[in-house]
Amino acid sequence: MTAMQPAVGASTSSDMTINLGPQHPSTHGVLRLMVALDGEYVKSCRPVVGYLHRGLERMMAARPYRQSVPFTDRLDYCASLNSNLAISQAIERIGGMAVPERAQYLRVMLCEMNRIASHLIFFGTYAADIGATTAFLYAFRERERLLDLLEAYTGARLTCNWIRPGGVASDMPEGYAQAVCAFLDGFLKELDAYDTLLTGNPIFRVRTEGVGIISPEKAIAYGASGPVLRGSGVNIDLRRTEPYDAYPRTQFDVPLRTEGDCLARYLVRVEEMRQSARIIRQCLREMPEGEHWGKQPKVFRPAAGEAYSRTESPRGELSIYLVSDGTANPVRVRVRGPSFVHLSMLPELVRGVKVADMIAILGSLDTVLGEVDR
Amino acid sequence: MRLIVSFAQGFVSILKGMAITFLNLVGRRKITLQYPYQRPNVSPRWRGIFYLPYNDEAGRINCVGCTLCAQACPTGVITMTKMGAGKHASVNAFTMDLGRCMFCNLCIEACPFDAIHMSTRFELASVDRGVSLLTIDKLAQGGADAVERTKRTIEAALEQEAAAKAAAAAAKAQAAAGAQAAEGADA
Amino acid sequence: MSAPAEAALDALRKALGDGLRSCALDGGTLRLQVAPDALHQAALHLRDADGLRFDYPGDLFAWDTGERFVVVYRLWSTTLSQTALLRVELERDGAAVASVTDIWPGMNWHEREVYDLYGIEIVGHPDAGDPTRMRILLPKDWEGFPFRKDYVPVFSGDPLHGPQETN
Amino acid sequence: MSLPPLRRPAPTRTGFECDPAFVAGQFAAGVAVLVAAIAVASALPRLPWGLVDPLLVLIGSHPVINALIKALTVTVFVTVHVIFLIWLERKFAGWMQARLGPMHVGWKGALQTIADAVKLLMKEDIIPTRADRILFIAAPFLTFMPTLLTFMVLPFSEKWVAYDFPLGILFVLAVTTNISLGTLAAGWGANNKYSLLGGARACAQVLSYEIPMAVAMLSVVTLEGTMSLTEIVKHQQHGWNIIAHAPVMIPAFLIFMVCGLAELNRTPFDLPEAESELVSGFHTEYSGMRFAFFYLGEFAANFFTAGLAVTLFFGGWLGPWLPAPIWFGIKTIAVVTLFMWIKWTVPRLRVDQMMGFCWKFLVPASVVVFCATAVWVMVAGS
Repeated sequence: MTAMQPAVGASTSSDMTINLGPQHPSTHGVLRLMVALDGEYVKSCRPVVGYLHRGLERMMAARPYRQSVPFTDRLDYCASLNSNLAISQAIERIGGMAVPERAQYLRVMLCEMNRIASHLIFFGTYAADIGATTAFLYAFRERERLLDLLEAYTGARLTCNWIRPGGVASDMPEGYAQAVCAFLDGFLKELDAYDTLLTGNPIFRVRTEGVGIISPEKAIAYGASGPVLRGSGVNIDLRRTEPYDAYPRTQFDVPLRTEGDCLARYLVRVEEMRQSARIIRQCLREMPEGEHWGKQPKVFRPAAGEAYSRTESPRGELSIYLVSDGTANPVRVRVRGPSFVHLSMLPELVRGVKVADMIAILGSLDTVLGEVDR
Repeated sequence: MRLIVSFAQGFVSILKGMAITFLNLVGRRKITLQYPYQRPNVSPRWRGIFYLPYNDEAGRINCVGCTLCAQACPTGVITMTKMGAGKHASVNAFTMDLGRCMFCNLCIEACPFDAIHMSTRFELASVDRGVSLLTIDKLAQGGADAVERTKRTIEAALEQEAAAKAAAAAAKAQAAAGAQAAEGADA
Repeated sequence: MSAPAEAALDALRKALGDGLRSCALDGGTLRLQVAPDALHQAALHLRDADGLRFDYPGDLFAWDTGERFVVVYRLWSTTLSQTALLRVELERDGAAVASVTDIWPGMNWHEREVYDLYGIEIVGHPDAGDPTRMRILLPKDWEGFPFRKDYVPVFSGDPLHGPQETN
Repeated sequence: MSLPPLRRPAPTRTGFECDPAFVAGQFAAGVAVLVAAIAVASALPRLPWGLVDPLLVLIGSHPVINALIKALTVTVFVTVHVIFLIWLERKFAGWMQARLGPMHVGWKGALQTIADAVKLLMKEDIIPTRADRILFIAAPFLTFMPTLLTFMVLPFSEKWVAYDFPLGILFVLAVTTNISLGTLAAGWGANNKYSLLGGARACAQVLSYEIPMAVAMLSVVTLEGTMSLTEIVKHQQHGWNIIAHAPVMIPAFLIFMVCGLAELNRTPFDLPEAESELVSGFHTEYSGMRFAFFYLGEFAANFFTAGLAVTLFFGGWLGPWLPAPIWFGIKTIAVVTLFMWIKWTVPRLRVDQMMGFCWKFLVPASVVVFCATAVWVMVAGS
């Protein structure tokens, strides 16, 4: 009789291993999850990444410093300007460049615009993950307007490559401030409508409340960052704790939730969009006249040494570590993407939950595979 | 009681959501762009396909073949061969392999002669890899004709320069000969 | 640097002895270099000692100087708001380093990546000893470690399949 | 041996250019079809129909032929109206999402569904190698047939009903339960894990929601004292159920609607085909015409459930001025639109929440409504 009893945790005949991905509607890119299911319950999950591995770190290390900026566009393609900022800061630190004040404000404005665009993607795809298709399209409608604005400034919609070591590639076009303000007015109104449509929806609430809880201790031990960390009640925002560029001169609240569940992470992101709008307005108002581009050495050969920058990308801590040996090319460019870390938490988070919850948890981590695989 | 209240709240919030979708159904302007028939107005800063602007006054494309753009390119898209020399220099081959291009704008910023631009043309997809290899005939504003005219302008300028140089040399030689003669006379 | 932090560092110096190669505060960043065998002990001390509490695993990566591998652990203290860079230098032959996954679970995938790209063995990692499970970014049957300086890509002959045949 | 050239010459046209001549031709063809249709329609009354009529009466009186004609009519009706419903759904979803929906084929994309049907017909018919062939092939028909059968008792007007079954509601309940058989067969037969999960979910869902739905329908039966659908409509001459007996019928209608959504696998109960989890649920492996049959069944069931709601609560074909079947059509399409409206607004439930909602809330609620109806009948009757 005992021989028939399966050991606890061992696979039984009712187990089923399914592959979610690499082609699957909910994996947001080429991610593969090998999931062992017991009926509707997840017994274990092993993410398989690397389908998008391009060796970007090595490619950047094989080129002069300033040429590595366009590669960072391809890291987190939903928020390319934030990646541009991270590498630019690292290069500025290793080469000792100064950034003019106006450029700092322009950078912050661009990054926050991109943060809104990125969070809108999260909003839309998360709604689609939970099953609400209409909210998805509404979010993309607003994002489209925002991308038009980015296009008017930088000439590209996704891979902007406009924040460079030493400043910003160009100043704003004429009448840009008014256009951005007009967008923000409409956007905040739309955001309230989305709140009514999705946040207030009881079905959305029961699907996300109490699902995928990350305790603050676990979030820290795993190195979670950004909205995932702040959704767990840890008040760490690098724009505050290690301020850079014009952030020390802007006022904004850091949204914080203590529940640590999917809903908390969602609400943090939605509130961050409002705060980003606030920061953009302040930037436009307080931006001083001046240069958008600092003084730059013609040949860039930083002294041997190391430098790193930590920035708050929409997904969390995006940091770049540069190692120089005094030549024109870096020895090592290390990109620490928040999505990579968040995805590594997934197996622990989804153990024992239902398939549908697994999708909700994966969506709430908001990973971008371009950054995971690099 | 609590159950009924929360149920009623949930019911009302679903109705609110339905009101929003209904308002979008009847009231909002639709945002679809029927693409092949309607085309978006992209911003003038759009980073689309490249071209080498043709300077009508000078009768040539601006490029002098200094390879600054090729050096600035992170992916080695640009190759060129120089034509002419000194002040009268241009390129007779300028090839961009768009299959590797990131449209990062670095080449345009690197150019001190305003010789390479990006246009607002954005439909770059094709079923043929060969199409992404842009030769100078496709890149120059005005096509092969512009390239031909540039070549003629440069050649003419070079000839002129050579002639001027020859004339100067001849004059110099003459002057030298004259001086020699004078010297000889002196002697 | 606060007094408890100084005390904790002194304790670390005492505990590791020769194992602690260098320890300096540089512009608000604590830079430490330890011997490979002292790594795990140092990491545990950095996390648990009062006054330090580097509880946040920032990053873990390596690079190849040509002569040896350098592995850097970038740690952060949520209480001190301070960064520590813990550095280990490894000889190229049989490079191995102790796993810190048991200290910071967030280092798990970073360690897999270090193995994947540099071939540095991670002793004590949950997936250690099984290359197919340690590989993370590259296909599980990939040969060689592409971020090493002496790595020579083998061209499979088919441009659609990249340097190596994969599945 | 010479190698083929590596690069083909660049095409002279992209193929994306809008050719005015082509568009004009399309337009002209559309106008021609329209003109021809008008001509045929105007010629129809002038044809010698009198000759055909006795023949029709003769063959129509034969029971087998009569049944065949009715069956054919129902099938043709279902197929045709599904084409319309799919277009409506796509347009409705599009407009709701600030899009335009299908626009290219026909006027505002009106012929899009036909184009899709033609495309599906011409697609390769794929049967997975390790599928259970018999179940796999039978499943689409197993889901479609019960829906088709239910149309037999649906009264479009007093006369327009294929079979005026005195136990209509019982028949409907008996037949619709069989739909889950088809979805389960599809889920099992395809030998795909997503399909299996989807099929299991579908079966559990449909069987569970049958119960509150049946109880909600039974409260109407209690009210009217008959199970015949035509009789139920006739009893509403002096006021629709939902208005005349509002205190009990509005809750019954809400329960019916929720269960209807679940039976139809529509959001928030679209778990069997939950796209973000199970790709496409029980019909993941289906393609071509077999897939079309699932769609056909789904939209036919959509129309039927709406029609049943209209019959039970909104006075069926009753209405002033317009002919009865038109009234029935208008009301039914309105309810179908309501289904679509809900579908495109709300997210999806989780499987345990879906089951919990049914057993912990809907079943007790429907029983309460049923008892309340009995009391109401006693009070109103006295």
